[in-house]
Amino acid sequence: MDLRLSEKHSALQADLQAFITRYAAEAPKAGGGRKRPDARTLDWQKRLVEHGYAARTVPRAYGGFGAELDVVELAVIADAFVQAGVHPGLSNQGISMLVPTLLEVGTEAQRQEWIGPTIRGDVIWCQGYSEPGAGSDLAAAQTRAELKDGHFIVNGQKIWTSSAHYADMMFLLCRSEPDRPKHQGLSYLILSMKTPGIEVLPLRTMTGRAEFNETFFTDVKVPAENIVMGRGQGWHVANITLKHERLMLGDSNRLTQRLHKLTEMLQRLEVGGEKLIAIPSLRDRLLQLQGEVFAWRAHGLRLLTDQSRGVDSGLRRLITKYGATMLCFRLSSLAVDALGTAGLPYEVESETVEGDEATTWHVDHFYDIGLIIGGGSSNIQKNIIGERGLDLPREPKMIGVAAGRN
Amino acid sequence: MDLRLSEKHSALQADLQAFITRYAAEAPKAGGGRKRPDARTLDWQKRLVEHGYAARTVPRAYGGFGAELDVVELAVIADAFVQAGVHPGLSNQGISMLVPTLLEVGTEAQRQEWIGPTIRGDVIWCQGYSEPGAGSDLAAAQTRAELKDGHFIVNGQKIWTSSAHYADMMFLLCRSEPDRPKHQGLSYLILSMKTPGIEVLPLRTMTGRAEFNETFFTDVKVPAENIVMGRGQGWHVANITLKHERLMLGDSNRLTQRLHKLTEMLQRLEVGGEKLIAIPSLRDRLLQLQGEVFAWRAHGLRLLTDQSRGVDSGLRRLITKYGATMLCFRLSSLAVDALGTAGLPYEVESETVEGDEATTWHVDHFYDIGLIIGGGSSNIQKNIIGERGLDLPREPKMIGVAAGRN
Amino acid sequence: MEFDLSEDQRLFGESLSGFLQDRQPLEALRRMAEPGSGFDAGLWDGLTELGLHGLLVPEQFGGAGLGVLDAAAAAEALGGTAAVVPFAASTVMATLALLRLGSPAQQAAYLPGIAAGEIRIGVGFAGRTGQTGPAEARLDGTRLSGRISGALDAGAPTHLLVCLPDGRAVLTGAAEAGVSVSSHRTIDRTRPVADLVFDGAAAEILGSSNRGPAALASVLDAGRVVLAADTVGAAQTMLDRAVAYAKERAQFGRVIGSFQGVKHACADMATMLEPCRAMVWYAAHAQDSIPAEARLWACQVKAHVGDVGREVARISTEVHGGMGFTDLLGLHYWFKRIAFNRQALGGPERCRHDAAVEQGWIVA
Amino acid sequence: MEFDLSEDQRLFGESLSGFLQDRQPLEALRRMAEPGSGFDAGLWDGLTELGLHGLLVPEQFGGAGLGVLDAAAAAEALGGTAAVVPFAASTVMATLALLRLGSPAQQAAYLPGIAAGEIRIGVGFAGRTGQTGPAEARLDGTRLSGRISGALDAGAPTHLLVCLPDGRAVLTGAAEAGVSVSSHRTIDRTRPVADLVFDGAAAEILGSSNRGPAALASVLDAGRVVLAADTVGAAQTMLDRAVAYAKERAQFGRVIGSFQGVKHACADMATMLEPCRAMVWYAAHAQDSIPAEARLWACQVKAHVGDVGREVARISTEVHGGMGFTDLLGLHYWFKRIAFNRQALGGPERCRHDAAVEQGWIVA
Repeated sequence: MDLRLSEKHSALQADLQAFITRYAAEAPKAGGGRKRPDARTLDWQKRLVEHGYAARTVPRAYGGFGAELDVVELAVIADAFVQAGVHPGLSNQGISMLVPTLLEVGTEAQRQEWIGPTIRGDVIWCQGYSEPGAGSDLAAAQTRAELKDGHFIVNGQKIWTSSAHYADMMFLLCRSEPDRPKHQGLSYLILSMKTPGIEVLPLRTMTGRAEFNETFFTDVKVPAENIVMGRGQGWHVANITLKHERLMLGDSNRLTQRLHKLTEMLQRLEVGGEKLIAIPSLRDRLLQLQGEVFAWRAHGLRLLTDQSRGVDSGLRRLITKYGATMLCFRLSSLAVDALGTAGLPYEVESETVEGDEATTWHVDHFYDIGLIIGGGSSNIQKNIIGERGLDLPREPKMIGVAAGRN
Repeated sequence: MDLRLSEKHSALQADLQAFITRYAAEAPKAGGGRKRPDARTLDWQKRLVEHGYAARTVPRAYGGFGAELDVVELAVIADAFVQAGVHPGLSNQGISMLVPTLLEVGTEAQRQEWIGPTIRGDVIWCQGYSEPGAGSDLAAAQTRAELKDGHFIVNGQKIWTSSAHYADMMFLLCRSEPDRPKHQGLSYLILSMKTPGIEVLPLRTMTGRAEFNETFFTDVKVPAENIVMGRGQGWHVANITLKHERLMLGDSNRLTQRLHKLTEMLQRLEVGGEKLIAIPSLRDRLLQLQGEVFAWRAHGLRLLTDQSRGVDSGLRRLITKYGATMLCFRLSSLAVDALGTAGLPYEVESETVEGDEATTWHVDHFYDIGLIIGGGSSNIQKNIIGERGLDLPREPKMIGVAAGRN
Repeated sequence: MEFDLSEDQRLFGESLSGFLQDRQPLEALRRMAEPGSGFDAGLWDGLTELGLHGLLVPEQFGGAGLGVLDAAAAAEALGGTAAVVPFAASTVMATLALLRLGSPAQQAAYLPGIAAGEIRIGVGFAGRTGQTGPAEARLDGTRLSGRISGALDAGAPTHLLVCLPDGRAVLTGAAEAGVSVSSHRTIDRTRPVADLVFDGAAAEILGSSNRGPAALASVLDAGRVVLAADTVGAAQTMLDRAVAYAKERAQFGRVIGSFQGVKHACADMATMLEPCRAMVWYAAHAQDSIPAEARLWACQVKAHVGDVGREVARISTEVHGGMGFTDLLGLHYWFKRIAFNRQALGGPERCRHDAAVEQGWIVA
Repeated sequence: MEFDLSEDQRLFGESLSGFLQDRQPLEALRRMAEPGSGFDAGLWDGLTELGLHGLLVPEQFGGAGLGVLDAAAAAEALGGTAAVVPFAASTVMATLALLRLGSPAQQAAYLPGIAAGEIRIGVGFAGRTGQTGPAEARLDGTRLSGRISGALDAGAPTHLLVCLPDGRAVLTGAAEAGVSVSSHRTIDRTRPVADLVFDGAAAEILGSSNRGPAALASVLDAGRVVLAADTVGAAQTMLDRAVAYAKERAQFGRVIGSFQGVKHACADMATMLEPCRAMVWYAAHAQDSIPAEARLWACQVKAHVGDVGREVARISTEVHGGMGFTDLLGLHYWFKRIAFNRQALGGPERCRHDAAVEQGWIVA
C-alpha cells in the first residue's frame, strides 16, 4: 500500500503544473455541452496531443504521443486538469471508442486515415448501434447492409446517435448477412455522414434537451472497404468498442466531484434561517452517501492499480457501471430534495446554455436515469455481473425461440 | 367510507366485553410458544367455540358455531382479545389450514371424523409439504406413496413439519403417480403420526430454537380411504390449503403491534442520558417505518372490506405476504439497532421460555428472515404478483426440461 | 365498516379520468403544458362543468359540499392524467381556508365564484411548510408586504391567499396595486410555482379574529393529502404503463415482462404503491371525520407516498429503457408530476419532522 | 501508486484463512462457539504460533511490528471463517492503547505477553462509543469504580482495559480484588460481551500524563476499522456461499442461479460488497499513514460496511431459502457475526454522528 506517486509520476505532475501555468490562458472554457469544437478548442487539443496530455498512448505513426500505457500517468494528467479547472481536451466517442477499436482491429489504411484527424478533433464521429427494436439486445440490430457492386447499401434506423447532427463520420453496426445466426450476421462499417440518404432528426429526452438524435438511412452507399474486420464480425468489433464505453461511464471521480458539490450546497443554503446541513434528516442522508462515495473512491484506486499492472479487474470492473450510476442518482436525488420548492423552477433551452444551480441539478437528476439505462441497463448489468463476474449460469435456451437468434 | 361498526357488530363487541370480563380469569396465559395445549387451554378453547369466538363459521354439524361468514365479525373478535390481552384460542395448522380444506373438498366422513376434534384442540395436525429438494418448487415433492392392498405405502422425507413432535395427525403431499406429469402425480393424504415407520427429528433454526422438525417415512401404511379428493389431485388440494396459509402470514395487525412495541421502547430507553427517540437518525427511521405501517394498516382495512363483500382482492391480496414480511424485518432491524451493544446478549433455551426484551427482539429479527422465506420466498411472491396480479407472462418453457415436469 | 370510496366518489373519479383522457391525449398535454402556466382555459371550463372546482364548496354557494376524501379521489384522477389544471391549492386549500377561517360574508363573496370557475386562488405560505427560498410576509393593518416563493396554482390566478406564520390568512386580488406575481415554469410543466411580491398591497384578513394556527394548519394538512393522492394517481399510471410496455416489448426473443428482472421490478412497484392508495383514503377520511388522527396521517401520507412515488417513477422509467428517457412516450410528464408533488408543501423530511412534533417526539 | 495489500499481507491473510478453515470446520465451529466465551485454548495457541496476537507488537517485544492495515487483512480472514478468537479489542485496541498511551515500562511489561499469547485484554468504554447500557467509571487515585457493559473480548481475559471519557485509559487484572467480569453469550456465539463491575479495584493509568482524548479516540478508530474488516470477510463468505448454492440447487427443473431473481440478488451483493473491501483498506491505511483522514474514514467505514453487511447477510440467507434459516448449514454464524460487528463500538447511527462531528457539521 503506497499512495505516493513515483518519481516519474511526480515529475509528470510537475511538468503538468508548468504546462498549465504557461498555457492555461489559451484553453477554451471547460464544459459547455456537446457541440462541434471551435477553433480555440482545436488549437488547444493539438497542443495537448503535442505534449502528450491527450492521445498519450496513440502511436506516433498515427499522430499520437506514442507513450507506453501507464494508467497512473493518465490519472495524474486527468487529475491535474480537474484540479486546475482547465479544459482537459476533447472527449468524444471517436477518441474514446473508435480509436482504440481501430488500434485493436483496424487495417493499417484505416488507422492511417482516421486516427490522426480524430484525436486532433478535426473529424467527429457518432455511434450507430442502438435501434428502436434493439436496445438491451443490441445484437438484434436490423439495419440492413446489402453488398452490391462494391458498395454496401444501407437501409434502416439508428437511435441514440448523440452527435450525429454535427458529426463527420459514423461507426455503424448493421446486418449484412441476414441468413446467418443473429450474432454472426452483423458487420461494422464506417461511413461519412455526408453520404446521400442519411437523415438526422433530434431526439428530445426528459431533460428537455435534444441530447440525442435518430438517424435514418435510405439506400446509403458505403464503399465495401469501409468495413472493420470482415463480414459477419461486427458483433466482435462492437464489443471491443463497448468495452471502452462501459469503462467511461463508471468513473469514480465523477462521484467524488458530485459529493463535494452537494456537500458545499448543503453547507451554504438555508431554510428558515437554518443551514440545510443542520437538518438531521438531510445531514444523515448526506453522511450515508459520503460513505458510499468513499467506498467507490477507494475501489477506483484499486481498479487503477489493477490497470497499472495490466491485471483484468474482472468482477471489480463489472460492478462499476451499475453501482456508480445508481449512486449518482441517489446523490442528485438528495440535491433536488434539499433544494425543495425553490428548486422546482426549470428552464432548459439548449445543450450549450448552462442553467442556474437548481436547473443544473435537475438536469443531472434526469440525466442520471438515462445513465442508469444507457450503455446496458441495470438488468443487463446485473446479468453481466452474475454471469461473467460470479460465473452463474445463463438463462436456459427457450422453447419456441430459434437457437440461432439468441 | 364508514369506519364505524354496524349495530350488529357493536352488539357483538359488547357481548365480547361481557364475555371477557366474566371469563378472562379462566383463560390460559397468552403466547408461550408452540407446545401441545394443556387442559386449561383446551377448556378455554371449548368455551370459545361454544360462544362462537372460535370456529365461528364451522357448521354446527361438525362441532362449530355455524355462523355465516362475516369477516368484520372475525375482526371484531380478534381485536377484542388482542386489546384485552386475553388468549384468543388456538391457532394451529389443523384449524387454519386443514379444516377449511376439508370443508371445501373433504368427504362427509372426513369432515365428521376430523373437524370437531381439531377445532376443539383434541387433535393436533402438522403439515407434510416441503422436502429438502422441494421448497419453492413444492410440486417437485418426491415422497412416494405406493398403493398396495388397500394401503398407501409411504417412503420419503418431509421438512418444516413444525409441530410434528407432538402432533396426532399429518396432512401429507406425496407422489402417488410417478409416471404422470409433475403436477398431476401428487396425492393428499391424512395419517396418524403414531403409524409405525415415522421418525421425527428436531430441526434447529438460526433463532437457536428447534421450531421445526424433519419427518422421515419408512414403509408407513396409510389406509387408502385417507386420501382427500382423488389420486393425482393432491396439487389442487394443497393449493387450497396454501391459500389459507398465505393469508395468515400477511397480517397487518401484527405490523401495528410491532410498531407500537418499537415506539414504546424508543421512548423508554436511554443512551448517555438521552432517550433513543431523541436521536435524530433513529427517530427518522421510526417515522419512515410508521408511514409504511400506516399504509399497510389502511390497506388491511381495504382487504377486510373486500372480504366482507365477498370480493376477491386479487393483486391487493397477493402483495401482502411479500410487503408485510419485508416491513417486519425492517421493524425488527431498527429494534436491534436501537438496543445496540446492550442488546447483544442472547439466551434462547427453548420455545416455551420467554426471553428478555433484547432476546425477544432478536428472535423476532431472525424469525422474520424465516417468514420472508417460508410460505413462498420473496422471489416466488414476486412471480405470483407479476403473473397473477399484473398478468405478466410466465417464463417461457426451457429446452432440455421435460415439459411435463414443469 | 366500509373502507372504500363510495359509488359516487368512484364514479366521479372515473368520469374525471375519462374526460381528461379524452381531452388531454399526449399531443394535447404537450401543447397545454408547454406554456407552463398550469392553466388551459378550455380544459378549465370543461372541468367547471363537471363540477371540479366547486367540489368542496357548500351547496348553498353553488358547490357540491363534499369533503377531502372526494377531493382526494379527484386528485388521483388528475395525477393519473397529469392534468393541466390548478387544484390542490386553488380548489381545495383556498376553499377550506374560506370555510374554516373566513367570515360568512367572505364565504358568500368568494365561494360561489370558486364553484363557478371564475375565481382561481394561488396559495403561498410564509414559513410553516419548510420551503426553501424566501417566505416572509407582514401585515400592517390591512396592508400586506413581503416576498413569498413557491406559491402554488398561481400561474393564472385571480386572487392570492397568503398564509401567515401566526395562523392568520389574508386574501388579495392578483391584479391589485402592490401585488406582483412572477410565475415560473417548473420541472413539471403541468404546474408552475410563483414568486409573490407584496408592497403594501390591500389585503383582507380571513375572519374577524385570529382563529389560531390550528385552523390554518388543517388547510395545509388537506393540501398535503391531496398532493399525495395526485402522486398515487400519477404513480399508478407509471406502473400501468410499465406493465403494458413489458407485455409488448420483446428483446432476446422474449417479451421482456417474462424476465424476472422486469417482472420483479413491476411486482416491487405494485407492492409499494397499492397500500398507498388505502393510506391516502384513510388520511383524507381523517381530515373529514377523525380530527385526532388528521394531522399525523397528513404528514405521514405526504412523506411516505412521496418516497414511494420517486421509486415507482424511477423503476417505471427503467422498465421502459431508453424510450422512457426520451420525450417520445411523454412518460416523463408523470415522473416530474411526482417529483413536483414530493417537494410542494414540504418534502418527506419536513413532513416527518412535523409528524414528530405532532407526536411530541420533538419540540417544534 | 500501489493501492493493494502487499504480498506479505495477502499471504498472511491466506495462511490465516487456511489454518482456520482447517482447524475450524463447521462441526468444530459449533463446538467452540457453544460455550459462547469467544475463546478456545487450542485455537488460541495455534494462532499464537502463526503470530496473530503479536501482529502490532513491536519487534523488540516479540511481535511483528505491523500496522492497522495488516490487522485489517487478518480481521477479514477471521470474519471470513467466523473465528472463535479475541482479536479486535484484545489484540488490536489493547496493543495500540499501550503503544500510544502507555509508558515505556508499561509497554515492556505487557506487550511481550500479548505477543506470546499469555495476556488477553478485554476492553470496555465508559461513554464515547454510544453504547446502550451502563457505561460509567471513575478513578480515585489508582482505584477504579463503576460499571461498564458491552466490554469486548472479555470472555476469558487476563486483564481489562477501561477507556475513560476524559481520554485516559487504565489497566487492571481481571482477577484483581474488586473486579468482577460477567461474560454473556451473545447472538454471535463466537464473541461474547461482558459486564464489568469495579469496586475500588487497583488500576494502573496508561502513561504518566493524560495524553488527551485524541490518542484514545485513535484506538477506538482502529477498533472500528478492524470490525468493519471482519464484516467484509464474513459478508464475502456469505456471498460466496450464496453463489455456490445458487449453482448447485435446482428448482423448477433449473439451477436457481439461472433465474434472474437469484442472479440479480447475487449481483446486488457483489456490487455492494466489493467496494467495501477497498474502503476498509483505505481506512486502515489512513490509521497507519494519513492522520488527517483517519477518523472520518474510520467512522464512515464502520457505518457503511455495517449497512452493507446487514443487506448481504439477509440476501444470502434468502438465496439459501429454508436451508439458510436452519442451523443445518451453519450460515447463521456469519449472519450473526455481521450483526455483532454492526453494533459493537457504535452502530452506523453513532458512527455517522461521529463523522458529522469530525467534519464540523454538528457540535459534539
